[in-house]
Formats: sequence, C-alpha cells, structure tokens
Amino acid sequence: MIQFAGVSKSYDTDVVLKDITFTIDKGEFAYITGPSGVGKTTLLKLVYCAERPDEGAIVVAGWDLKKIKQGTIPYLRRNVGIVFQDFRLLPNKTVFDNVALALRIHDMHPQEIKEHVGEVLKEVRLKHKENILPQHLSGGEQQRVVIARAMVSKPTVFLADEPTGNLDVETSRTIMNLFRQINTRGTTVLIATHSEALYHGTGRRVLFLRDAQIEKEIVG
Amino acid sequence: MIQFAGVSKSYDTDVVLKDITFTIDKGEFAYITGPSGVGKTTLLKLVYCAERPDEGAIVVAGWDLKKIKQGTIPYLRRNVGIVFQDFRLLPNKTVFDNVALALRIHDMHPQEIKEHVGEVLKEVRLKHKENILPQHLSGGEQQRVVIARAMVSKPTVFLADEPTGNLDVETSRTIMNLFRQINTRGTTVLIATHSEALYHGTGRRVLFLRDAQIEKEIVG
Amino acid sequence: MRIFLFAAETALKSVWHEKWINLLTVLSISIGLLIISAFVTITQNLDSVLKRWSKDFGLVVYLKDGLTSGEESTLRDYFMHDTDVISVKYVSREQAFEELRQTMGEQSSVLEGFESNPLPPSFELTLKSELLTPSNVERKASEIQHLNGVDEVQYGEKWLSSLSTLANIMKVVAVFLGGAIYIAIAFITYSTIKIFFYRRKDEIETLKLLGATRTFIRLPFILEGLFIGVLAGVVSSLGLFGTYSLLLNKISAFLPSISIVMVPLPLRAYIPAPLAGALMSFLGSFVAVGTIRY
Amino acid sequence: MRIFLFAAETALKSVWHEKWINLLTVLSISIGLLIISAFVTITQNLDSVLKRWSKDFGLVVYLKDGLTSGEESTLRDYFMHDTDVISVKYVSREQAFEELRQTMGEQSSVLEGFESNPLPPSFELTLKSELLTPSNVERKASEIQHLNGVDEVQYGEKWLSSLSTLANIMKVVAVFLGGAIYIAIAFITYSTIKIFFYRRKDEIETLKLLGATRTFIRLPFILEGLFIGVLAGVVSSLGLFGTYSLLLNKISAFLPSISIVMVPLPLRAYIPAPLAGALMSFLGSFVAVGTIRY
Ligand SMILES: Nc1ncnc2c1ncn2[C@@H]1O[C@H](COP(=O)(O)OP(=O)(O)OP(=O)(O)O)[C@@H](O)[C@H]1O
Ligand SMILES: Nc1ncnc2c1ncn2[C@@H]1O[C@H](COP(=O)(O)OP(=O)(O)OP(=O)(O)O)[C@@H](O)[C@H]1O
Ligand SMILES: [Mg+2]
Ligand SMILES: [Mg+2]
Repeated sequence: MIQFAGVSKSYDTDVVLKDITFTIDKGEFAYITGPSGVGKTTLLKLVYCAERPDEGAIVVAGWDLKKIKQGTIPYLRRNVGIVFQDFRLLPNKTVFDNVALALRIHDMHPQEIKEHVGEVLKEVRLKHKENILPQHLSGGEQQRVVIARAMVSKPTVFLADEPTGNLDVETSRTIMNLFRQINTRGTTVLIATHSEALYHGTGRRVLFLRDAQIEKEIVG
Repeated sequence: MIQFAGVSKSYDTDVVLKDITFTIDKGEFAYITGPSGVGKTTLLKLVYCAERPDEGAIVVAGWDLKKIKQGTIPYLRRNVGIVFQDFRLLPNKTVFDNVALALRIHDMHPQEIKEHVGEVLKEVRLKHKENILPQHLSGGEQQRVVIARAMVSKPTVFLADEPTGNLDVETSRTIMNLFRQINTRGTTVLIATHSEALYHGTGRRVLFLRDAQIEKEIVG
Repeated sequence: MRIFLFAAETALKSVWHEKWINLLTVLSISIGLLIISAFVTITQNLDSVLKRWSKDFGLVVYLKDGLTSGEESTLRDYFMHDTDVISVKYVSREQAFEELRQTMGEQSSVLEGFESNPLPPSFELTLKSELLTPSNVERKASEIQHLNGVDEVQYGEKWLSSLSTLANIMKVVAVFLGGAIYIAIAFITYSTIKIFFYRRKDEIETLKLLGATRTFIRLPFILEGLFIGVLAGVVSSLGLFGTYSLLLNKISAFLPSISIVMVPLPLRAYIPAPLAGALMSFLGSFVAVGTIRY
Repeated sequence: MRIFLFAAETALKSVWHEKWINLLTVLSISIGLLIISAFVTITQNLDSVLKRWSKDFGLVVYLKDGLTSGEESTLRDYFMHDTDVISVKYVSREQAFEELRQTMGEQSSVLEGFESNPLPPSFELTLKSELLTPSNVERKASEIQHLNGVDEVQYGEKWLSSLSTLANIMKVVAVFLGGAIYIAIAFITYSTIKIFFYRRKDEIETLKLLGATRTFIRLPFILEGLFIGVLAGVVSSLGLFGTYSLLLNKISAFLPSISIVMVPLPLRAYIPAPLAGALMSFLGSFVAVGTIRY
C-alpha cells in the first residue's frame, strides 16, 4: 500500500531523510518513531504528496507519486485520512462543519453527511460539543476532532501524526482502539509517535528513525 | 505565590471547576493532572487572568485578581512565564523574534535582548534554527521555542501546559531538567500534564483534577 | 451542482464576513463606473448642445435688394431640394426688423430713429448635423454665395469650431478614460480577491490536504468577485440615476434653460457600462485565484 | 522611546505587508480630498467669474436729454463720492453710438439708416463686489433713479440673480459635501485599521498574554493610520496640482478666454485640506483601536 524505495529529502542543506526504503502492506498497522525533529512528519508528508522527495520512488495505493499529475493529487488525498500534528482545524467553522468538510469535498449528500458525522463524533465522544468552535475546546478535544475528520471519509490509508500528544492514558486507549477498528475494516494504518507507550506490547511493526535513516525495525 | 480559595468556573452551563482551594508556595514545583477536558488549561488561565472565576478568590504573586485593574494585568503577566498548550507563536516572525518579543515588551535594550535570547535558544537546543519561521519547524521544535519564550524574561511564576506533548522521552528529560534549574533560581513552577511519566518519581506535589474538583493530592 | 451551492454559501458568508473591504471595493468600482457614465452623459449632452446650437449657427442667406417674388421662390426651391439642408425659413424685411428689435431688447429705442426699414430679406438654413464641421459649413457657404440673387452668407464660424473640437476631444478622452477605468476595475477586484485569498491561505492549504479539487477551492472566490462586480454595477446605476435627476431638478430651478439642452438619461444606454464593469470584476477575480498548485 | 521605534518598525512592515488594502485606502481618501479641493477651486473660480461679470452688469445710468455739462459733472462728483461705487465711466452720445455699432457687428449696416444719433449719454457705474446681490443692486438703482437729471437706470438683473444664487448654493454644498467627505475619510481609515486589527487578532491576543501594555499594542496601528492619512494628503495635493495644470493648459488651448476667468491655484490654500484629511485619518485609526480589554 505504501512503498518507499531509496527516498531522500532535504530542506535547504538540512538532510532530513536519506535513502529510506520500506514497504507497508495493505491492511497493515505500523508505527514510525524517533526523537523530536528526526523527520517523522516529513515522512508522512511525502506519503500524501505535501512534500516531494529529492530522490527515490514512492508508491501509495497504486499511485506512483513520481508520475502523478497535479490534478490527480486531490483524488489520491481523498483515499488518505490524516491526523495532522498541528491539527489544522478551521477556526471559523464549528466542530460539526470541520468534520463535515471532509465529506463535502467528496460531494456527499447533506443528509448522509449529517449521519456520518454524528456517528464519528460519538465514537470520539464529542457529540455534545458539535456546535462549538474549535478554540473553545480543550487541547485533547481538538485532537479528537482532527481524528474524527480523518476517519469520517473511510479512507484506505490512515496516517496519524502524534495523535495522542494531548490525550491522557485512558482517552489514548479509546482512540487506539478506534484505530484498531479502522484497521480491521481493511484500512492500512501508519502512526508517527515519540511515545513508547503507544506501541509497546501491541505486536505491530515499529520503524525507528535516527540520523535520517531507518536505524532498526522491531515488533512492538 | 498562587492561592485559590473556593474558586468556581463554568462555561455557559458547563461547570469546569467547582470550589477549588489550594496554595502553591513561593519556590515550589507542582503538577496538575487529570483526563482530557477536565479543566487543567482553564485553571492555568485563571492564574494569568485570561479567564475570570465565577466565584472565589485568587491571589498570584501578591496581586489579588479580584481587585486587579485592567491596566495592571500586563504587569502581572510580565511576572508569569507561560508555555501555552497551543503554542501561540507568531507565524510571520522568526524563532529569534518570537522569543525576543517577550523582552521587547519589557522594553529591554536590543543588545541585551540579543544576548538573552541567544542563551535561552542554546538551552533548548535551537540556536541553529533562530532565523527560521515557526511553520518550518517540527512540532517538538515549536514546543521548545514556546518554552524558550516563557523562560527568557526570568519570570517569578512559571506555568507550563502540556509542555512535552510533542517531545520524545530524551528531549522531555532535558526540558524537565531546565524547569528544575529555573525552579532552583527561586521561580515557582506549575505544570499541567496528562502524562504520568512526567511527575512519577519526582517527589513533588501532584494535584489530581476530576469532575471539576481536586480529587486527591499525592507526592509523585 | 452541490459543489456550486456550497461555493455560493461560502462566498456569501465571506461577503458578509469581510464586509468592510467589500464595501470599499464596491464603492471604488462604483465610482469608476459613475465616472464613465458621467463622461458618456456629458459627451451626449455636448452633442445635443451642438445640434441645438447648429440652428442658431445655421446659414443666414441675405438676399440682394429688389428681387422679384419669382426669383425668391426659385431660391427657396433650390434650398428645398438640397439634401444637405434640413430646414428653410424665409425671413421678410418686416420680420427681420421685428427680430432685431427683440434682440436689442432694452436698447431697442434706438431703432425708433429709423425712417425706412434698412434690413434685407433672408433665408435661414439649417444644415444636417453631420455637416456641422467648420470646413463643411464654409464650403457650403461659398457654394451658396455664388447663387443668383444672394448678397451675403453668414454663419458663426468661431463658436462652431471650438465646440466641435471640444466634443471630439471629449470623445477621445472618454474612450481612453473608459479603458483605463475598466482596467482599474479588474485590478481592484483582483487585489481584493487576492487579499481574501492570502487571508485564507491556511484554510486553502487545509482544503488541499483534505483532497479538495481546484474548482472546489476557486469557485467561492470567483463567485465573490462576480457578486462584488454586479453589486457595484447596481450601485453605480442607482447613483447615476439619482445624481442626474437631482442635478436636473436643482439646476433647472434657477437656470431653466438647462433642461432644454440636457438630454434625458437613456436608461438603456447605461446598462452596458455597469455590465461591462461586472465582467471586468469577474475577470479580475478569475485571474486572482488562477494559480493553485498542489 | 524604544517602544515608539519598535511600533514605527511594525507599522512600516504592516504598510508593506498589506500594501494592496493600503493602496486602496490611500486612493479612496485621496479621491475624497481631491473632490473637496476641486469644489473649493470651482467655487473660487465662480466667485472670480462673478466679480468679472459684475463689470458687464454694472449699472448704466442714462441721462435726460439736454443736460448742461455743469449738471453732468455734478452727477459725476456725486457718483465719485459714493463709497459703494468703485468706478465711474462717462459715455458720450458719440461713444455710445460707436459701441452699439461694434455690438451689432455684422448687422451694423442697419445703423447707416440713421440721420441723427438717437442715443443718450450715460454713466457706467461699477459697484463693490460685496454689493452684487440682486436686492442690493435694485436698491441702489432706485436710489440713483431719483437723482436730478437721471432718465433711466439699467442693470442685468436676471443673470446676476442666477449666478449669485449658484455661487451661494455651491458654497453651501461645499460645506456639507466637505463635512461628509471628511467624515467618510475618518470612516475609511477606521475600517481599514479595524480590518488590520481583526486580522491580527490572534497576534494581539498573544501580545496581551505576554504582558504587553495597551500603548505597545495600539501604537503601530495608530501610526499606520497616520501614515495612510499623510500619504493620501500628499497624493491628493500632487493630483490636484497635476489635474489643474493639465486642465488649464488643454482647455485654454482652444478656449483661450478660460484662462482670464480661472484663478491660479493658490498652493497655500490647498495645504489645509489634505492636512485636515490626515488628521481625520489619524482620528479614525485612533477610534478603531480604542477598545483593548484584558
Ligand atoms: N518546511 C520546512 N523548511 C525547513 N525545514 C523544515 C521544514 N519542515 C521541517 N523542517 C525541518 O526538518 C526536520 C524534521 O522535521 P519533522 O517535522 O519531520 O520532524 P518530526 O520527526 O516530525 O519531529 P517532531 O517529533 O518534533 O514533530 C526538523 O529539523 C525541521 O526543522
Ligand atoms: N472558551 C471556552 N468556551 C466554552 N467551553 C470551553 C472553553 N474553554 C474550554 N472549554 C471547555 O471546558 C472544558 C475544560 O477545558 P480545558 O481546556 O481546561 O481542559 P484541559 O484539562 O486542559 O484538557 P486537555 O488535557 O485536553 O487540554 C472542556 O470541556 C472544554 O470544552
Ligand atoms: Mg512531527
Ligand atoms: Mg488543556
């Protein structure tokens, strides 16, 4: 589902990723970890085409990102659900509208949108806050809205960047259970995190980034 | 240094804090913890006067916040360093200028500002990124800029809201060491976090929030 | 269709949200359109003045002394059949004297000293307005001068020449000014929409990351630009109508002759100007959002 | 002092960063100021026209037949000592006839029929321009009418009345329009600065949380408003000067008489208008940032 072959990426003279090669199969559930500033977010950005690699080939859900056309990128992204590390909620839209936006982009019927959004807000336990603006939510609540928005369009690939940075242990567990459910439905899940607690004891693949390379790969 | 006496706070009909009473002495180092959305951030906001209590009295660094005048609030805040959960970095200013702003507000001489900012950026290991805009930093790096800005003016009270949510274990440790240093200089430190790892084994006071109240108080 | 509705909703929200800039933009464009309309109106009025005055400045053909009525009617027939001449008026000696008396007004007592009427009879000719350039009139005058029985031909060459020059200059200025203003209108909308675009840069970035197509992102902005243009057109049309009516009323109150000279506002002629403005505005917003890259 | 420098730096950065809105604002204000200046110029020119024409419309005092030269000089002395009268011109029978001949121009052949000169001698009086309202002139005329040896007093009442009404209306309109435009200028700056203020709401919120005083937050906005106002003033002054020079040159090229009537642009008089504009702009921005609450 996600294939990196000899991928390198620098910002100016700053080498962030160097000759990265790995494959994540359809239906897999994997982690990327490493210290702050190592390039976890950059790696995810390469997957959804927000950054382009300097070298190497990337294939996502059948699309060869080297050859993908500008006009096709939106259709790739509609197959990818993303939990952004910096949330990216629209400040002038309510929780409901923020989540609904992902479905509006899919040109879904308003009635259907309403049902789907209501459902997913229940799953992240925020149904009671649906008419509130994001800035009136706690940090953890905002993070859960982002998760809801990433899930609601039932993507084939699910990327989560530090999805529990603002969540307590208990809420984290609920959210991770959600991710597992999504995975069971056949969605490929890739999570970037610095938190050992998240992958420890899960029995899933964990890729360790250090000094621009995949230092090691373990089973969590 | 920080005294809450019978403080209550609601948003609309939503009771967030109810009859909270506690005291944190000058030079103390304490934690507030609790699940997502319990009111940790709200409690800190009450300290720096970004929210007003519905009931009860708050005294911070000698100022009675019930009687404080609008025009005096800036002078209170200059004595309080804050690590915001949502960072609040100015997107059109470089890392250096963002940190320098805290000192410009204090009307410090430009030469002095340069020295102080350089020093504190070294402490959070971001000296090499000082001319970069915040959006070109990783999540963890942004968080460290916020920490630097809160420290640079040498406040008497230091508040940190989820200061390591985006940081790996190693970097977290460095940052917590910094906080301890600040505390050693006599600054009162209050940290809000959901992460047990942060307070576990420190031997400091930890206040547990649950259901709008201080459920218990332990030594970490 | 759904995407269009959603875009319209977003555009209207933005119109309201950014009402001050939008107001400023609409007013700027309206003023531009008003200037164009005012210029067209003034030029038209000048044309009308020119046509009316052409009567006063028509040719006056003084006849020789002692023509028979047969000779006079030969001349009249000649003028009647000349296709350049649109009206022929015979002024007898007596009428001429009466007219002079009226022209002199308060000083007409002077004329009481006359024993016999010294004025000759004349024909007053009006030429087709197309011919009312100084050179044409001059040519015509010398042509008539050579006819039998004609003593002298008079016409107001000086005024005619400066007025027709003025009218021509106005027309050229109108074309250039109009062009400049239309470009300015496109530019004003361009910059307003560009401002909105920059302001919502973060939002657009998020939309792109969520898989929105270019059309989805662009449509609200283009609709907003179109809306601004149409609104400005309506405002300028109303403004023009109001100003013109007011002016006509107020001025004619103490300068009654003005209403004879001023042409009524042909509403039909003032719809194209605002419409072109809306189009330019649309164009401006279209260019402003033209470059979305993924 | 340091805070002032930092605010100036921030203001200049913002001027550049938001250059399009600022340009729009500066242009809007300049146009407003230009309209005011144009109105003042037109009113002044109208006054000048009125004063010049007052000579043509001065009183003409026709004398009775057969006055002795002693009686005539008594009248002249009387007019000379009247403080309302600023010039006295005696027109003899012969001069009057000559003038009439010139006035009639091409039709003067009529006068050849005269055997004796039927025109009376007259005094042409010019009144002080302050007195040139219809009622004053009428009063003066009837006063003179009663003097010994005066046959009739004439003056151009109709034109005088409509022109002085026009000038008065223009003055009233100028005051109201000027007031409205100055308020509009304050309002335009107000909304522009308000826009910037809203746009940087997040930034201001952060500054407040970092302990910035009201002055620290406000100063950059107020300076930016002042800068916009001053710039608009300069632009409008330059625009006025340019337009006026161009107009004077172009129009006088084919209507030479215009330059006699138009007053030169008194630059001194056009500095207060832009200055007041800058002040209103400053006021607008001051009000716009007036309400910072912690
Ligand atoms: N747009 C950019 N321009 C320049 N440098 C960048 C840009 N984005 C990221 N970087 C740099 O690249 C490095 C990797 O950033 P990245 O965001 O991928 O780290 P990360 O592993 O996600 O870190 P964290 O755990 O702190 O979020 C960092 O040093 C960062 O400063
Ligand atoms: N301005 C506001 N208006 C309305 N409700 C608010 C506002 N700010 C916070 N809340 C609500 O108050 C509750 C407490 O919020 P707070 O931010 O204090 O939680 P928190 O303990 O910091 O949570 P987290 O760990 O997720 O950051 C939440 O339910 C939140 O939705
Ligand atoms: Mg990251
Ligand atoms: Mg919080």
